[in-house]
Amino acid sequence: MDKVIYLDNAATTRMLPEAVEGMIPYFAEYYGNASSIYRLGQESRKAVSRAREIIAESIHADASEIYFTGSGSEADNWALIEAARSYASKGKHIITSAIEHHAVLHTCRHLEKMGFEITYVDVDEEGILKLEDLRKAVRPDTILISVMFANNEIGTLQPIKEIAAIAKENDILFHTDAVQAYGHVPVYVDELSIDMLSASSHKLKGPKGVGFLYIRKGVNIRAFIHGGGQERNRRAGTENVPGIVGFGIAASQAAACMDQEAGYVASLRDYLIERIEKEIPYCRLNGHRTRRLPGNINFSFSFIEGESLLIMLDQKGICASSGSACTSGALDPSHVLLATGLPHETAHGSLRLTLSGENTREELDYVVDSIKEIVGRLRQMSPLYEDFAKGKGKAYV
Amino acid sequence: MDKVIYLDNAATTRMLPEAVEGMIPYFAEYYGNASSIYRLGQESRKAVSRAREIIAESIHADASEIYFTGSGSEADNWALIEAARSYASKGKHIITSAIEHHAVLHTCRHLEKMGFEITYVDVDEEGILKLEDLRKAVRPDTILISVMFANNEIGTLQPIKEIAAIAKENDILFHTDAVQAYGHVPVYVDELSIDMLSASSHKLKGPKGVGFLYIRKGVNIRAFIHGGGQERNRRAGTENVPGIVGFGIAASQAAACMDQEAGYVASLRDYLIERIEKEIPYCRLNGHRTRRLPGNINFSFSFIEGESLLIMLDQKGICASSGSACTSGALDPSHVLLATGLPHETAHGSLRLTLSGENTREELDYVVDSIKEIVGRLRQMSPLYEDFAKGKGKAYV
Amino acid sequence: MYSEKVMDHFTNPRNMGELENPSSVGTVGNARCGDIMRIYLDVDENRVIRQCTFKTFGCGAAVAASSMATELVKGKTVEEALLVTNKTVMEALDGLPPVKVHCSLLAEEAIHAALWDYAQKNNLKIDGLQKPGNGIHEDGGEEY
Amino acid sequence: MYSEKVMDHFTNPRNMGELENPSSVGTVGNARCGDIMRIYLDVDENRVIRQCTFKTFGCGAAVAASSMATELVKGKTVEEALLVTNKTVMEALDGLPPVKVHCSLLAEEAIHAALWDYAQKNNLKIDGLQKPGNGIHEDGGEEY
Ligand SMILES: Cc1ncc(COP(=O)(O)O)c(C=O)c1O
Ligand SMILES: Cc1ncc(COP(=O)(O)O)c(C=O)c1O
Repeated sequence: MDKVIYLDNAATTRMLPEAVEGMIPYFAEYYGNASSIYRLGQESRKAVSRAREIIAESIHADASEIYFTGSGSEADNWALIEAARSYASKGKHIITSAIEHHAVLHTCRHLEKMGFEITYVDVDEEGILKLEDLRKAVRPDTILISVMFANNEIGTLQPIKEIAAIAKENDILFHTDAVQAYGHVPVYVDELSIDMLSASSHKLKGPKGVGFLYIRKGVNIRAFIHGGGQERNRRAGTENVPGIVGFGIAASQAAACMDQEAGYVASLRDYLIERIEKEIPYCRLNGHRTRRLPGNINFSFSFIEGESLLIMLDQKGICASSGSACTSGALDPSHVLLATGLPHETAHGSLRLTLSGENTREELDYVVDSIKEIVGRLRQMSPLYEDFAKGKGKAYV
Repeated sequence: MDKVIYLDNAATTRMLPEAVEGMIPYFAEYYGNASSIYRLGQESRKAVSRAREIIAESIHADASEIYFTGSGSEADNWALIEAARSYASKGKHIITSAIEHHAVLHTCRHLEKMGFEITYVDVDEEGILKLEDLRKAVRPDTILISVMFANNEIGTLQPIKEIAAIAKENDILFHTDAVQAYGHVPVYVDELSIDMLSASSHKLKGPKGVGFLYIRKGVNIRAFIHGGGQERNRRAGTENVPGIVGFGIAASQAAACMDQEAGYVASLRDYLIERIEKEIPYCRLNGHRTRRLPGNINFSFSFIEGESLLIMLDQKGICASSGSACTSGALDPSHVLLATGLPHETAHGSLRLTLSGENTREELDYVVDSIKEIVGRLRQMSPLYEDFAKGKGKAYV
Repeated sequence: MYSEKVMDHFTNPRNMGELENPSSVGTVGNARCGDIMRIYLDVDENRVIRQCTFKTFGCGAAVAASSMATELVKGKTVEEALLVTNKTVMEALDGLPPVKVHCSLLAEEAIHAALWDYAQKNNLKIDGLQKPGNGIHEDGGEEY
Repeated sequence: MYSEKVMDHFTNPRNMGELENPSSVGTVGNARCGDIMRIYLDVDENRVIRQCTFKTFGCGAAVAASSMATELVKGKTVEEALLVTNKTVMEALDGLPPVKVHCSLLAEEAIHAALWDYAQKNNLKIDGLQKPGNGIHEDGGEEY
């Protein structure tokens, strides 16, 4: 692989070398099953406990409230499906936002088929949940509110404290999908009154295939994956010891460097936003200008389509995405951008750049120059731009 | 860690060094999201495809029928829960065996709570499913038969072909939990008419935290974990690329060496069984003598309790287990041994030794000597043995 | 994901641009769906397509399909051009991923739309040519 | 999983074995549940426990709890021995895992059963001593 400029850290991250190093002994040396009785298994068990404690501390929770899963998606599915099942006797109404990740949205569709009713609360133009609408959506039979901590496409940070307060006032369970936020911005379950929280290791330089669900003590949800007694009977399956160890190391590093890293990354972000806005006409910054993840940049460019832009960037060694990772290549325009009021035509032409502390200003200069050139080229190719130039169309943004 | 003699390969295995090596580049070099558009992501996608093809070939399936999961347990839960949901309109009756792994049994209990009716077909003294009982259990509203390929505790291989034939005759879906069998004995979905099959990587020297569900083309079950479009829309979550790569390498090696390895391991097994039976009184071999996994040995020793035996073996550097990994340490005696007719008191004193090709005859000699000594010591400590010696109790086995 | 041919036509599109005085123009697709193709034809008095160019808003496959389609119809008579189908385009591109097949259909329709425009302007009836639709195609997408 | 004290008492159990002519014997638990403890007492005329031994069928914690219990009651009067509770045993072992707490209860009961047998045989009434039950304890197990 030639050298690449990796700007898709919201899709997944390059693993922290220390996390890789830390995992390796658990593959073929301390490979024991963490549930077994002999000392080899105890090594695994201890390693899992250590990781659990690191992670618990990082969100101000107790270790007994952390349940490891096989992914962020599993954590989201678990939280929603089992909360619905456990609290169904109280009611069958759930509230979420219109801009959730598919791991939440598609699970909601599934719950709809199972007889639950879901209200999808709108966001404003900058992607922030309309708190007034949320308040109005609450009903006596509402059992769960699930709103993401930070959006994966546009990086908008939600007013979690206010949302949690509304849930609490009404005695409703509150879940947040913190897959994009955890490890990047402070996420404290007690200070924010969060009842359940999902996270995924590979978004913070840990290994793929491991996540966790935080479940506050007293929240009565059952297992989603049934079987052995692992994870205190709440999540069956032989513990993925190396994965959990790697996650722990990545989480510990993320917590230790958060302030410094977030500051640096946000300064790169703002530099990039400034240059793009100054140098490329007919573009729009999606999401909130300041209440956004430090590493997230999302622009729409009128008259061009996202995939073409991505391929051309790739040809210049730049890894970027359009919307979320799993929808790039798909045909639908981003539901998130549509929810912020962008017309379909512009939603097709969005570019997400998500930074890490490994990026440099020099890289970003090259990136802006490349985007400028490519956007120009694609507009030359675009019948929409031709119409616009002839006064027959509009720019939308 | 001092050198250990590892005889708990049914709980988990030491990873194949080639599989570890093969995974490493995917942590921090080819770390791209497999669903992304740029070339870095394509490397991941290609690696996942290769693993999928290897695995498909190893069970005589098509690559499009393999769905990677986060564990064997997830695959079992998926198969059962979603088959139940998808076929509920046809009926609500499911048949399984009394000796399934908890990943199946506890999922069945969960389905019972959801309104499904489960018949647990009995096994004979050697742990083989009673085919006549199975036939009788079939009803017009039976939608699924799930019987494990090989038992995790006693290693008994089930008459899968006959079971599948009964399912087929009656137009019932057939799932098999092949977590213990896959990679150790031939498992061919077409020859055996299997509709769905679960497997787990770490049971065959692959990494923990990855498994797969085979779903025959045309079997109409939906996603269990909802979200992104990964795994052809059937299993959401960012692909665990390194885990899948490691699984592929382990699977390929297992397929290539199966005959040779199984022959060697079975010869060790039979040697160990012979010595124990000859040298330790009041013991019983659990499971079928020949229709069993090449590496499985399971004995009950009257008058003693399993955990004590395991700890003493551990003190001699021998890793073994009593029943399944996730129940060692738990208080219940094995449901599998009870199902084969063992009384509770003897079910508590069982020892499972599960071999790999890395074990040697010299190791096993040391193991038998150790077991002999420890069983003797524990019997000296046992009030049950005292009573028996005084003619007041019985040996049960 | 894309064949080398697709990548080549995407990276170095043939016949891209507007024609000065086209004999006809056809535009299909719509921006809501993320694909718009516009084909310009320059047809001589013997009904031979002397030049054919395109402009496309769309994904890599859409651009490549447009480029390939212009290559395929150039030099053909309008009747021959009508025989250039989405399959012809797909094959010439060494295939397209399943989710991108609709791009080749769009290319076929863009050609037809331009031919229709030519027929209209010249009061011709071309056997087998129909009025173009809106160019929106639903596609299977999910595989199971 | 187990403390060093537990491992020590399991590996080198104190006072293990049968007494030749015991003053009394108590057996509790049952094999179905996986634990049986038998305590032998040798009590002198001043009601002082001169010797106390055990035999146990059970897990590591059960063996260690039995061993520790015999150590704790040795040298005590029967009245004092009655004050040795499962908590005393647990503490002396530096704790037990939650799922193993029942083993210390069983040890307490085994002592009580042997004391009861002694009282019966000698026609004594010991204040606070009750007829032993069947020694079966359900235990919480699952943590949530
Ligand atoms: C027969 C059987 N099924 C299912 C499982 C569950 O597999 P995993 O622990 O990988 O989830 C196991 C092993 O634990 C097993 O032996
Ligand atoms: C907000 C959000 N939620 C959930 C997920 C799912 O996480 P994973 O892919 O680890 O299952 C992602 C990322 O893909 C995400 O960005």
